[in-house]
Amino acid sequence: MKLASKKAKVGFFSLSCCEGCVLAVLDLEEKLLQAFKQIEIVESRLLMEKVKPSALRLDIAFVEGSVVSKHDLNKLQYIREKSDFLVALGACATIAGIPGIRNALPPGLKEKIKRQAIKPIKEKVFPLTAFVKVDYLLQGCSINEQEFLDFLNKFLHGAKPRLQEVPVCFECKLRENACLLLKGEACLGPVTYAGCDALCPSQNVQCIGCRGFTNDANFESLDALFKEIGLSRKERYNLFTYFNQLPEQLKHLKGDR
Amino acid sequence: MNYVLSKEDLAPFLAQLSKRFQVIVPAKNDSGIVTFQEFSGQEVCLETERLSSPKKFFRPAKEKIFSFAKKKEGYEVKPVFDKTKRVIFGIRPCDTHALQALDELFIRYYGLDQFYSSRRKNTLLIALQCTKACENGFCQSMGTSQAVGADIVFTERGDEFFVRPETEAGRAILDRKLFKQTGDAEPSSKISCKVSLETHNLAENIYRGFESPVWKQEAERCLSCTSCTQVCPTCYCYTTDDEFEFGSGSKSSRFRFLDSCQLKRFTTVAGNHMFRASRSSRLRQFVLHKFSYYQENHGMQLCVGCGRCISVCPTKISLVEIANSIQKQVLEGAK
Amino acid sequence: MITPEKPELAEVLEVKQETSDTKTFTVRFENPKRQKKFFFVPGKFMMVTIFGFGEIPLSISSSPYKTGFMSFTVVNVGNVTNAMHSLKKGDQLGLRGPFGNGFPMQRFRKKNILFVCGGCGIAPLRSAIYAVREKKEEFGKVELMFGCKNPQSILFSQEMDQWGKQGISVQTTVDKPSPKWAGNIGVVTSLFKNSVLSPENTVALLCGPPVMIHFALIELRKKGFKDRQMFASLERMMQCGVGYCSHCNIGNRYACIDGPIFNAAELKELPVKEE
Amino acid sequence: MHKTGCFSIKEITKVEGHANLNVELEDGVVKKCELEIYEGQRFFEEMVIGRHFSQIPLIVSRICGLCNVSHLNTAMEAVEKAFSVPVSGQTTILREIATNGEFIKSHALHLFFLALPDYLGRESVLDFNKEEHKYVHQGLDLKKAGTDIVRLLGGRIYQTISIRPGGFTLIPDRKKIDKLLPLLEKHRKTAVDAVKLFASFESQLPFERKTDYLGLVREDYSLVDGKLKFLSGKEIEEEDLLKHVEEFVAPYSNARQTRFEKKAFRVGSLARVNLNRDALEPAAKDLIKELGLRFPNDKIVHNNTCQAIENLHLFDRTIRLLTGLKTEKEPVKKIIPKEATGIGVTEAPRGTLYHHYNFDEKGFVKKANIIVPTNQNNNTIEQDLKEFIPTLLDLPQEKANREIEKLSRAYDPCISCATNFLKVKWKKS
Ligand SMILES: Cc1cc2nc3c(=O)[nH]c(=O)nc-3n(C[C@H](O)[C@H](O)[C@H](O)COP(=O)(O)OP(=O)(O)OC[C@H]3O[C@@H](n4cnc5c(N)ncnc54)[C@H](O)[C@@H]3O)c2cc1C
Ligand code: SF4
Ligand code: SF4
Ligand code: SF4
Repeated sequence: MKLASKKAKVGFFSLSCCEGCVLAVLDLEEKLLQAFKQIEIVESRLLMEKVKPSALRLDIAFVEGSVVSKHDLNKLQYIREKSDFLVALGACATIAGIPGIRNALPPGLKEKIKRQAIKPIKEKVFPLTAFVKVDYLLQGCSINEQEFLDFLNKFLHGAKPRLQEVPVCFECKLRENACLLLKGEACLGPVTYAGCDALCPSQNVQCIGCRGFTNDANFESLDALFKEIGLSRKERYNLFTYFNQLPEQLKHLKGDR
Repeated sequence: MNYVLSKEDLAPFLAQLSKRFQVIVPAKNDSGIVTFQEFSGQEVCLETERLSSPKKFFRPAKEKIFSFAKKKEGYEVKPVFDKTKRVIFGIRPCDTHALQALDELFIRYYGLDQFYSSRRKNTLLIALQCTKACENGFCQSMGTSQAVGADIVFTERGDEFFVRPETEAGRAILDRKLFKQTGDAEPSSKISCKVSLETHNLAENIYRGFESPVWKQEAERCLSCTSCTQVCPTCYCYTTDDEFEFGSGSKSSRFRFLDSCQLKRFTTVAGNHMFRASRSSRLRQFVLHKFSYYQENHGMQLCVGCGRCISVCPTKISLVEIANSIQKQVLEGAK
Repeated sequence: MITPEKPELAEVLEVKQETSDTKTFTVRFENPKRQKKFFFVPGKFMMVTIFGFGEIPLSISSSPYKTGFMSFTVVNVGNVTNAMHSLKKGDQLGLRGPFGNGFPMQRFRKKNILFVCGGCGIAPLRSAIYAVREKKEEFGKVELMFGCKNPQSILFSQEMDQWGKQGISVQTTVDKPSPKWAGNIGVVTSLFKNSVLSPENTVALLCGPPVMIHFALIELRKKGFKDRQMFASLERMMQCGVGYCSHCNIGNRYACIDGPIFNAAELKELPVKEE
Repeated sequence: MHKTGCFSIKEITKVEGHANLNVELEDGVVKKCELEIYEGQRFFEEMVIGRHFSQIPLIVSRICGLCNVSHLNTAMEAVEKAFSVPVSGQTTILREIATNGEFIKSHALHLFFLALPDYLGRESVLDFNKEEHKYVHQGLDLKKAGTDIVRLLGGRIYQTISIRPGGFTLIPDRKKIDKLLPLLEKHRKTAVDAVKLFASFESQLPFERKTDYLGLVREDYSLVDGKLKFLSGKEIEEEDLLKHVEEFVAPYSNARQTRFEKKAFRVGSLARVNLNRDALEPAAKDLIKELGLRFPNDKIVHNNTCQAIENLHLFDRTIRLLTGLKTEKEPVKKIIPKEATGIGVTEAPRGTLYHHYNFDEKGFVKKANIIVPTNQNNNTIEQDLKEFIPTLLDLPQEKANREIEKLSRAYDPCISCATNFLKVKWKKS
């Protein structure tokens, strides 16, 4: 994976989503211009009219959005085929995020949606990992620009970036915030991957899990804690399924809406 | 000779110091908790309750330790030392003991950790004795309720401080205009902690409880959130990683990051093999490292009884309760 | 100022592709004086820096009697090892060490030696094998039992042929055979029945994945090996090599300074299998 | 271009979202002109059902990356109105400032990165020559001013954090505001240049069509509240919008369209300036006069000019608001839910935005309805194209396509927003 001298060919793709993540990348502004010295954007519908002929193969593809239709799926598979390295960008692409709320709708509403849809859609919304091999995940809604830059920098040097598997509380403590749980407010920090610099708790707002649940989450314990704090079953269900699919361990929260 | 300083004169004293030093004081941050921060005229907080320690000035969360530059003749490896001249005001006795424990490992044990010792050497400590017990502290049990190794020791007495310089360097920064000499005896700084830990034969007893069911029971609640290790003034475990400078061809640096034994990742090696995959084993590692392993290796406790890990745990797991109940079990079992 | 964390410059003398994912790097310190003073006991490891990518522990796989260089046998598993695999002759890397206790080779004198290893675990043992071969007269009979995933991943197969000729009994086994494979199939413990060494006067040196070590110790005990006769090299996460970072903590011991070699009696005392 | 036949433009680029255009011509007359929005439908209106009111603003702000603050504001207004929670004066001002920031950012992005290449005859910003490269920096400067404002108040540029129903969870301190002000002063000049630049493109897209305009009207051109008004004179209550504006679904598109009294209307910058021209900041008004621009105006190219004008206006207004601002710590208002209905209407960068929710007694959503600007403009774009395409018959197809895209792009359509909702009222034959 040595890129060294050649410019890396980069593509940005959006499946169904708000496109905030690619916009967040654009917000790197000067730093992005600097990175442009090392990369060549060869495909981006938001930025240019025509795909560059050199885009037949990509060194790295950034894909945001989730797969909601056959069209999205075809596009994703096409991107995977022509890219050496595929990065899922943002909550929609990594954990199905907000669009994934649809998956848990009661059957009646689901039917309604199906009936309403003009173009064929999939019954459920899926993150990219459900269909293709994803080489790296940049989590968050929206992504953290600094994390993007760090990743890109590592990648351009030929390093294999590793996911840092720590919970939000880790970074929250480093920022010396007063813990919301201790104040009696619900927070998903203990079960959510960090990397955001504990952005929400640092602004006195609960973590809502936009970076996905950790592989080491103790849902039962946190749920018990929320109950103690005074959250109703429905509120707890709401919170745990804000961005994420309801974990197996919390099946008991499910109920009629 | 000892001195007194009126509380009103504290700010002028610190302001004076900040001309020559980076002065660190305890003060409330945006989210209302007391943290150690650079002095810029803000109100110094003398509350005993304190969730953050001055650890970050000795073991920062992210610390650059080397810079690597590729030159024609080859790589240039330069260590990066923090040589900031610093004064930390208001460090509590437990935290001074915490530094002693770290000194043991990083200065006296294997070799000299220059990065740590450079910070240590360039920092003057002004300790503030506790006159009121904090919520979860158990320094009395741990024998850490009196400051050690500080350059100056302050004790509150009404609206003034009783000041006892301990070192030459400490004495040298006392301003003669603000500090008045006194022949008084030092005011008592005896407190009575609400929490107490049985420490007789602690290291051995608790290790004998290695297989105790208590670990599992307690760990069921544990969120593996790492808060306990983050706030602990002696938790020093770290990870290193290299990073390239952005946009530069080959310049890179090595960083040291504070890590936590409560993470699965902490013991994961190639092949995805984890040596402490279960929550209970990780919780046990934390407690045993504090009470048992360090004692065996270094002859001192790694826990200084500050009680922060108890205060900060969202699920109210207390290492004191764990240790007490295990000791009880072990001793009863031995009968 | 010397700090225990400071990597010293070294250069790559030779790179040899062993298998599809494994290479052996022969390196030496750039500073000739440093190289001259450098000596180690088999089983010790170095902290190896690939500048910009990071630092990892690697066992020395060359002979302790060859003083002009040392070698590492490295599997490409992640970031740093991947970067290391792109090094060429003449490239620079950083070295610290040697660290760890190493095998107590003097205590093995006059004894038979049984080497048991799996996969890349052969790296530290190779160094011990060289040491034994070099001073043949000091040791008794030597057997090597080596388990691998498949025939393609067998390391040092040419060298093993040589060792065989020099009187070391070499036996290999694979989990998944190829059509052409004529040797043993199964885990490494399935070779133990072939051993001719009597347990009383033999020491066993083990290195490999945790499961392999676990079962090998059980089987060897069954054969009559005493705990003090069995030495295993443990792999643990390591960041510093000098007992600072605490990643390799096993009970109150550190794999980096008290290990990585522990005898089975010590292993029994330690919470090795914490789960 | 053939007088008779079909053509489509696949994946209109440089707009936010995915859309095709399908056209059928017969003897020089447009028989069919369909903006086919094929971006996957996202069903936010259904997804919020059963969700707690506290989550609504944050869920719906994910409708669109470009205008998340607007969606947030509108949803918050709906929630706060439903549960009768008046917010403090400081909150109102801070929200307006955040909205201004988002407008500046959104307009700058569209003007310099998506629209400008059209007017300079380039395929994309990446193809700008040395001379034109300065525009990239101008665009970035303006965008930076906008993003810095949003970041200061919201804690993040996209999907802001501290703007919550009931107030702000973190009030920016004065020091940070003082740091921001000089930056705004500095880039204000760029905003002036931008107006001049985009006003000069009039001849590039001379198309003009008389139609109606809708927007919020207030004496000082506020974007977060005001009265809903059509240029043709009709004023409507927020609650009654749906009585006057009819929503329908075109069978070929994943997005809804809207009509007012059976006619298409425009929303967005052009509509707002047409309606509020007298309420602009003095500098903006003077510049309009200096450039000889006249409003009301029906040239769609001036939607872009108006974006630039709005930016200048917003710079001045934001600087004024920030300079006088004394920030005080205040807690977020506690909201106690009840069974209620709430409606929020604000201006988003692309036009009027409308959110409507029904809550049950515990504050969980029972029903939701959201109308976004692009839905309102879609019908107008089609109407425009029906008139516009016949004027292009002399051009080769490729050039004609470009002109068509140029016109659609001038509207700054945001398709992500538009596809979040879908109500099918048509029957399959
Ligand atoms: C004493 C000792 C001797 C070793 N000798 C050899 C050897 O001779 N040849 C060889 O190929 N490998 C050896 N290893 C293993 C080698 O250190 C790891 O494969 C290497 O660190 C992986 O680094 P990476 O950056 O390439 O992988 P990463 O990208 O970091 O990740 C790959 C995997 O390796 C694990 N890992 C990462 N860093 C370390 C570390 N410092 N220690 C242990 N595991 C780690 C990770 O948890 C992960 O599961 C030895 C390890 C130890 C402790
Ligand atoms: S506020 Fe949330 S993220 Fe921070 S420590 Fe508490 S639980 Fe963890
Ligand atoms: S603070 Fe409590 S919940 Fe968190 S890791 Fe420590 S013991 Fe577990
Ligand atoms: S283990 Fe807990 S009580 Fe002991 S020093 Fe650490 S934080 Fe304080």
